[in-house]
Amino acid sequence: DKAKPVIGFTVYDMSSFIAWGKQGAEAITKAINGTLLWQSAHNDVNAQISQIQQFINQKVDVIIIAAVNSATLGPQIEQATKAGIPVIATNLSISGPEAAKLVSYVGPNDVGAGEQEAQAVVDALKGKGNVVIMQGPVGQSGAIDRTKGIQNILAKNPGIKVLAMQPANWERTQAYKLMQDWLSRYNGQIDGLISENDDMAIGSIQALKEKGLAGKIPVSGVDAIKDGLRAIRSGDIIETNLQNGALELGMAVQVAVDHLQGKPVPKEAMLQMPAITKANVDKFYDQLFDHSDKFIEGLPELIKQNMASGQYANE
Amino acid sequence: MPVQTDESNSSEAGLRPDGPKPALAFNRLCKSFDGIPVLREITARFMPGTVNVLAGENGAGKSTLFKIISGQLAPDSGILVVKGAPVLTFDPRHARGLGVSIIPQELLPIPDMKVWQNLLVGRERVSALGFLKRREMMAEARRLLEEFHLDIDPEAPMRRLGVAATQMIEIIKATSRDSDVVLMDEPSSSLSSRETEELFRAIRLLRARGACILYTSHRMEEIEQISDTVAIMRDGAFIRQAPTSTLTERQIITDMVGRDIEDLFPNRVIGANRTPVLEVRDFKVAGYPASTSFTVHAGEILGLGGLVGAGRSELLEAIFGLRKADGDIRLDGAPVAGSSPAKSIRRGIAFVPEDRKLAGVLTSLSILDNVTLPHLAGFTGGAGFVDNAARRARTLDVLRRTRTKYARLGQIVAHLSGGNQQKIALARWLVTGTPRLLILDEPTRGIDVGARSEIYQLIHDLAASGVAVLLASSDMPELINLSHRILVMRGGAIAGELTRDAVNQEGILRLAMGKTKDAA
Amino acid sequence: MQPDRATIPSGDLAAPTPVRTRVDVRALLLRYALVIVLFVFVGVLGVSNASFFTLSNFNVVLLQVSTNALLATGATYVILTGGIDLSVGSVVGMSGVVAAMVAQRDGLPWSTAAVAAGVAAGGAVGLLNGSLVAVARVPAFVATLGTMTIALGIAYVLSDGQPISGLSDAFLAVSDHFYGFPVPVLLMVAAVVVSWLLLSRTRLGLHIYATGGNPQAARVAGVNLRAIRLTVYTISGLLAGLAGVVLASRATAGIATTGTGYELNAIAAAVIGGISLMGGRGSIFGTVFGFMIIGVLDNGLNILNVSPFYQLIIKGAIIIGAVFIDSTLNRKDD
Amino acid sequence: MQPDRATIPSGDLAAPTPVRTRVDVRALLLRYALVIVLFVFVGVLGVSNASFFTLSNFNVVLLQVSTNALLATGATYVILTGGIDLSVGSVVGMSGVVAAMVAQRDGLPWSTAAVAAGVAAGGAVGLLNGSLVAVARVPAFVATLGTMTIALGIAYVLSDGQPISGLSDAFLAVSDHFYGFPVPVLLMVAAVVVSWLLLSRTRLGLHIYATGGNPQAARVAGVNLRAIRLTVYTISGLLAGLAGVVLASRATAGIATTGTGYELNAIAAAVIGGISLMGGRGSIFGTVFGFMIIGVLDNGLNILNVSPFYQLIIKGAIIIGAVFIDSTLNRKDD
Ligand SMILES: Nc1ncnc2c1ncn2[C@@H]1O[C@H](COP(=O)(O)OP(=O)(O)OP(=O)(O)O)[C@@H](O)[C@H]1O
Ligand SMILES: Nc1ncnc2c1ncn2[C@@H]1O[C@H](COP(=O)(O)OP(=O)(O)OP(=O)(O)O)[C@@H](O)[C@H]1O
Ligand SMILES: [Mg+2]
Ligand SMILES: [Mg+2]
Repeated sequence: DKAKPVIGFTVYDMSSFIAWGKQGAEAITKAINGTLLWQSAHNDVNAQISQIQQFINQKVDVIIIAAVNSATLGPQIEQATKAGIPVIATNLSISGPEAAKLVSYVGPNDVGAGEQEAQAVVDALKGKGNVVIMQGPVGQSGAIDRTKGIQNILAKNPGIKVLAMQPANWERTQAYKLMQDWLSRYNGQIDGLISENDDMAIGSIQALKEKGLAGKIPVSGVDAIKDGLRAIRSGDIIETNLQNGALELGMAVQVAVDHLQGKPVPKEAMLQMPAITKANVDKFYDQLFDHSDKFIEGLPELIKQNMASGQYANE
Repeated sequence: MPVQTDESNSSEAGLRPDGPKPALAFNRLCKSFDGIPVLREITARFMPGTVNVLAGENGAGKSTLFKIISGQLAPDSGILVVKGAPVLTFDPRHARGLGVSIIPQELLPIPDMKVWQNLLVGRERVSALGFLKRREMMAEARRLLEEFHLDIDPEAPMRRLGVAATQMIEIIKATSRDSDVVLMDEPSSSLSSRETEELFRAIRLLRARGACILYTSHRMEEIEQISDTVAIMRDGAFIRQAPTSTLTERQIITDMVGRDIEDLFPNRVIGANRTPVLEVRDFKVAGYPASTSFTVHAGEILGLGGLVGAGRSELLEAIFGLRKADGDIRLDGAPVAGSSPAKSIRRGIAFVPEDRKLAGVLTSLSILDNVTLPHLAGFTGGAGFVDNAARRARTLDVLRRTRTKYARLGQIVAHLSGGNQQKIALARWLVTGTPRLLILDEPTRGIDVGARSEIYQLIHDLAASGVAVLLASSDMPELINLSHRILVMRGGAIAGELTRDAVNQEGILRLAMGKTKDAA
Repeated sequence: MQPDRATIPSGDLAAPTPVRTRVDVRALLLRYALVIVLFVFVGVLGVSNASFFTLSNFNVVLLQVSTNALLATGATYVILTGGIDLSVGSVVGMSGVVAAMVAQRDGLPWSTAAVAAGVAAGGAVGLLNGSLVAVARVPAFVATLGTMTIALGIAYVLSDGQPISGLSDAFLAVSDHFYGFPVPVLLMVAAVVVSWLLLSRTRLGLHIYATGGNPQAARVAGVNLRAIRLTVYTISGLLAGLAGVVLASRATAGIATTGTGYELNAIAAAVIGGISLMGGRGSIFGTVFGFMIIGVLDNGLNILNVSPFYQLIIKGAIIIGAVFIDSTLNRKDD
Repeated sequence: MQPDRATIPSGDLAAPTPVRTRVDVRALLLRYALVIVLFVFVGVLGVSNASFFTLSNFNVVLLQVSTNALLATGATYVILTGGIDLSVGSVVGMSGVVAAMVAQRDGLPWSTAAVAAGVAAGGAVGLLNGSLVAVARVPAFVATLGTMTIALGIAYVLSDGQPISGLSDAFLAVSDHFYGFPVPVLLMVAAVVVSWLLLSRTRLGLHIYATGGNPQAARVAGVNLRAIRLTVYTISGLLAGLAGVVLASRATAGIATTGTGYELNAIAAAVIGGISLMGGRGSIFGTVFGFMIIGVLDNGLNILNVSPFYQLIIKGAIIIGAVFIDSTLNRKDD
C-alpha cells in the first residue's frame, strides 16, 4: 500500500545515536501514516542478514538499513530488489557492486566531520604541537572516514605531531583508561586530543581532570551529544560536530516514502555536520535537548524543506 | 621417575630364570608424600593362583601400594615387576594392558551413566563400522549381574545405586576381566554377608584360573576364610609375610597394631534406661510403601540389621532430615516437624552417613574445617570471627581419641587414608560434648581393628552417659556385640525385632531374607 | 560439585537423567517441557502473526540458527567432558578472514582451498585449546579465554581490521542452495546427525560421557583422557571454523569481529538443552531444542515487532522460565 | 567434572590447595608463580619505559583495576560455591542508570540516595539470581545469562538508550578523592579486606567453601545451602551495583551498555588467580593477583604503545602462560 507503507528498518545496534534517530524515524512514519518495523541486529552480521530476509518474507514496502558492516549485505540487497522491495542505506555506507542497487544512501559526511574537528584543534594549537587521536572501533566506516578526514588536515599541518592513535571503541570508560595510560607515558607532552566522538572525549576529559589538564588542552569531538554540548559550554571541549540522528534517520524514511510515491530522490544525501563551538552551542542545546519535543514535532516539515533546498543538514 | 634397574635387585625381585615365576613382585619400593615416607623399601613376591591378604592399620600404606601397582601413582624408587617384566611406565591404561585390574577403596561410579555402561566402559564391543554393539554389551552386562545374583536393571542409571550395589559393580568390573593380577582394596567394607559370599565365590574362581589376588580388609574373620598368605604392613613397611595357616588372628592383630587387643568389644553394661529419646511413629520414607514405628531410649544402642538395599540408610537419612518422609517423629517428646540437617544438628542429632566421600567428609577442606564444620556457631566469638585456638584444641583432642593418623590439622582430608577419613566423619560429632541422638550408618567402614576397639568403647561410653544410639551396620559381629536390641529391616519395613539375649547371626539373616523368626 | 546419588536427594544437579541411547518416548518426555515451551511459543506466534507460519519464514529461522547450531554442537562435545570453549566466537571471525583471504581468487580450486583453510584454521585453534587443557593442564576457562583473545588478534592482524571482501562466486555459493536446500542448513543437520551417532553409538561417545561423568573412573577404566580432550576441543574448533567459513560466504566478506559473543550463545543453547556444565550429562537433542528455542525467540519477537529493549527482557525471562519448567518437571521424574 | 583427589594425579583441577586460614608463607609460595609473573612483567615494563615506574602510574593502574576488582571479588564468592554470575556486566550498566536517574537532582541527600539506589538495584538482581539458583534450581549459567539480558533490557528501557547525564557534583565526588585517596581504590581495598576476613575467618566463609567443595556433605554437616547461595549471589550483585555507581560517577553519566563484557573479565581474574570453577578452592588473594595481572597488562601494553591488534595476542599468550606456570609449579607442590 503506497499510501500507508510498511517500512522495515534494521539498525546495527541500539546506540544512543540510533535511539535518538528512532524518534525521528517514528515521527516521519507517523506523519505519513505508515508502519515502522524496527529491528536491532546487536552488532551481529548474521542477525542482520536474517532480519532483512524476514522483511522480504513479510513483504514490507521498503527496507532501510543501518548496516553492521559496510562490506556485507550485497546478496540481501539484491534479493530484496528482485522481490521488488526498494532498499535504502543510512548512517553507514555499503560498499561493493550491489551498492549500485540501492535507491539511496542517507548518511553523515564523516570525512568532513573529521576534517572539521581536526582543524579546530590545529587552529587552537596554532599549527604547532603534539596531539593524540582516539578512534572508533577498527573497521567501522564511521571511524575509518573520520580518521581519513583527520589525516587530511594533519597532512597539511606538518607542525602537528601525532603521539599516538588508538581506538577506544566509542566508549567513555575505555577512553578514560586509554587517556590515563597516555598521560602516564607522554607526561606533559600532550597538547591536544582529537576524539572521533564525544563519549570518548568526555571519558578522556575525566582523565585530564585528574591531572588538572581539563580545559587547558584543546579537545574536539563529533556527535554533539548532551554531555558534549555541556563540555563545550564549560570549555572542556572546544568543538564538536552535530550528527543529528533524528534528522538523519528521519530523512532516510522520508526518502523511502518519496521513492515509493514515485518522487525523485537523491542517490546520495550526505549530511554535512554543523560545527558547534562556544559561539553557537546554546542554540543547538535548546533545540536538541531543552525542547526536543518541539524539534521532533517540526521534523517532518524541516526534512521536507531540507530536501527541497538540498541543504540536508539544515536545522 | 627414577626406577632402579640394577642386576642384583632385579634378580631378587623375581626375574630369576629358575623356579616358578611370581605374578607380582616388588623390590625396595618407596613412596613419600610431601617428604613423609608412606612406603619404605617394600620387597615381596606374590605367586599366581594365590589369594594374599594385606593387613595393616589405617594409613599403613596399603592403598598407596595398590595405586602404584595399578599405575595410578608412580613410586619414588624401587622396582615393580608384573609377570616377570619390570614396569617402567606408571599409567592405568598401561597397567591394564599388563593384566592388572583393581577394585579401588574409594568407589568410582560414573553416576550419570547407566549400569551397563559403567560395567563395560573401557572394554566396549565395536562393530566393523565402528559402532557399539549395544545389544551385545547389554546382554553381557545382564549376564554379569546375574552371575553375581544381583537384581539390578542394566539400563538403570548408576546414580540410583547405593554404596553396596556400587561396590558390587566395582567387584564385577575387576573380576570379570581376564586379569592376572587383581587388586581388591577393601571390597567387602560395605557388603553384608550375602554379597560377601558372592565376592568370595568370584575370588575362588579367579584363583582357580591362576590369577594372583591381593586383598585388603579390616574384617579379621575374612582373612582366615579367603586367604592363602597374609602380609602385614606397618608404617609403610612389610613386617611379615607368611601362609595364613601359620598365623593366628591374634598374632596378626598384634603385628598390625603393635599392641595386644584384649577385647574388640567392650564389656556390655546393662543399663539402657526407659526414657524414650527418639520416637518414630508410622514413619513413611518417600519411595517406600511400608511405614515404620520404633523407639530409641536414652542409653540404648538400637541396631538396624538387614541385607543390602533393605532401606536402612534411607530411613536414617529421613530421620536426620535429608530425605522426604511422612509420619511422626519426636525427640525427647517434642514433635520434630519440617526437619533439615541444620535443624537436626541444633536439636542434638549427630549423623555419620554411609557414603563418606559423598556425604561424610569434604575432601577438599582441611581436617580442622571438616571436624568443626557442624559446630562453627559454637566457635564463633563476639566479633563474628571463628576462634581458631579453641577449635584446634578440641580437634586435636578428638583426633587423639579416635587414633586418627594425619600430618597437620591444615592437611586436606583427600590426603588421608580411607580409614582415617572415616574417623574424621565420626570424630566431628564428638567435638562438642555429647549429642542427644547418634545416628551411625556403617560407622566403622574401613576402620582398622585397633581403632575399632577404641571406637566401640567410645560409642559404648556415649551410650552409658545417656546418649541414644541408632546403629545400622552390615558387619554382623559389630551389630550383635554392640546393640542392646536389633531391628531387622526388609524392603523398607521392619521385619522383626531381636532382643539381646535372642540375637544371633542366623536369626538376623532369616528375618532379613523374609523368613519368620522361628522357622528353622 | 560432587556426583549426586539418589540416596541423598539434595537436588544439587538439577539436570535430568540423560537419555541418550535411543530416541524413545522417554527421551521426548524428559525433554517434554522444552518441547512444550517451544510449541506453545510457536503457537502463540503463529496465531498473532500470519507471517510466522510460512515456509519461507521457517527457512529464515533455520538459516539463522545454523551458525549457532554448529557452534552449540561443538560446545556440546566440550561441555560433556566437563570443559568449556570460549574461543569459538573469535574463531568464527578468524577462520572467516582466513577463508576470505584465499577466496578472493576466482575458481573452484581456490574456493575449495578457502573452505579448507578456514576450517583448518578453526581446527588449529581447537587443537591448541585441546593441548593446553589436556597436556599443559591449564583450566579450560583460562585456556580458551586466552585463545579467544589471541584468535581475535590474529584475525585483526590478518585483515588489518578491514573487511576482506571481493570473494569469488564459487565461494559465495558455499552458503547458497544445494538441490534446493540451503547449504548452511544442510551442514547443521549433518553436524547434528553425525554428532548424535558419534555420541550415542560409538566408543568415542561413551568415552566422552565417561570423561565428563567421572574422569578418575574413566581413567582407571582405561579411557585415554588426554586423547578425548584433544578430540573434543578439536571438533569444537573445526565446527567453529566451518561456521566462520559459512558466515564469511553469507556475509560476502571475512570480518574479524563477526563472531563476537557467539560463544555465550552456543554455550547457552547447550545448557538450556540440559547439557550440564559439570560434564557427563545431556544429549545432543537437548542442544537442538536449546538453539531452536533461542532462534525462534529471536525471530518471533522480531516478527511481533517488539521493541528491541523489551525483547531483551522478554527473551531473558522466557529462557529462564523454560529451563525452570524443564528442570522442575524432570526433578519429579527423577 | 568430578572432584579430583590428589591421590590420582590426573590434574583435572589445576588450582592449588586453598590456604585460607592465615596469610602465611605457604600461601605466598602457592601463589609464587603468579607473583613472579607479575613482578617479571612489572620489571620488564619498568625497564622498557620509564613512565611505568612512577607513583602516578601506579595510581592509574589501581584506579583502572578498581572496577574489575569489585566484580572479581563478587565473582570469587559465587565461584567458590561452584556457581557463576554472568549478569554483573549488565548490572553495572543498569545500576549506573538507576543511580544517575536519582543523581540528576542536586544535593547531598539525593546523591546519597543515588548511591543507595544503584547499589540496591544491583543487590536486587543478585537476590533474583540467588533465588533462581538456590530456590528454583535453575542452573546458574542459565539463570544469570537470563538476568544479564533482562538487566540490560531494563537499563535500556529506563534510559531510553540515551546516556543519563547532568549529574550533581555531589554524586560526581563519589569517584573522586577522600583524604587524598581515590574513592574507587578505597572501595576496592575495603572489598578485598572485608572479603578476606569474611571468607577465611567466619562461619559464613567456611560454609561457602563447604558448599562449593561438596554440597551434599556440606548439607549433612548442617550448612544451609539455600541461604549460602542466596548470600553469595546477593553479594555479587551488590558489588556490581557499587561498581556501576562508581563508573557512572566517573563517566558523568549512566549508560546502559557501560559494563558489557565485564563479567568475563571478572570471572577471568578469579580463575587466573586460582579460584576453581568447580567450587571450594582458592583464596581471595589469588583473585587480587588475577585482576592485578590483567590490569598491569592492559596498562603496560598501552604504555609501550603496542598496536591494539598485537596487544590482544600478547595479552592472551601471557595470561595462558602465567596460569600454565602457576599450575605446573603448584602441581609439584601438591
Ligand atoms: N595424595 C596424598 N598426599 C599426602 N599424603 C597421602 C596421600 N595419599 C595418601 N597419603 C598418606 O599416605 C599414608 C598411607 O595411606 P594409604 O591410603 O595407603 O593407607 P591405607 O593403608 O590404605 O589405609 P586405610 O586402611 O585407612 O585405607 C596415609 O598416612 C595418608 O595420609
Ligand atoms: N542388590 C541390589 N539389588 C537391587 N537394588 C539394590 C541392590 N542394592 C542396592 N540397591 C538399590 O540401591 C538403593 C540403596 O542401596 P544401599 O546399598 O544404600 O542399601 P540401603 O537401602 O542403604 O540398605 P542398607 O543400608 O540396609 O544396606 C536401594 O534402595 C536399592 O533400591
Ligand atoms: Mg586404603
Ligand atoms: Mg546402607
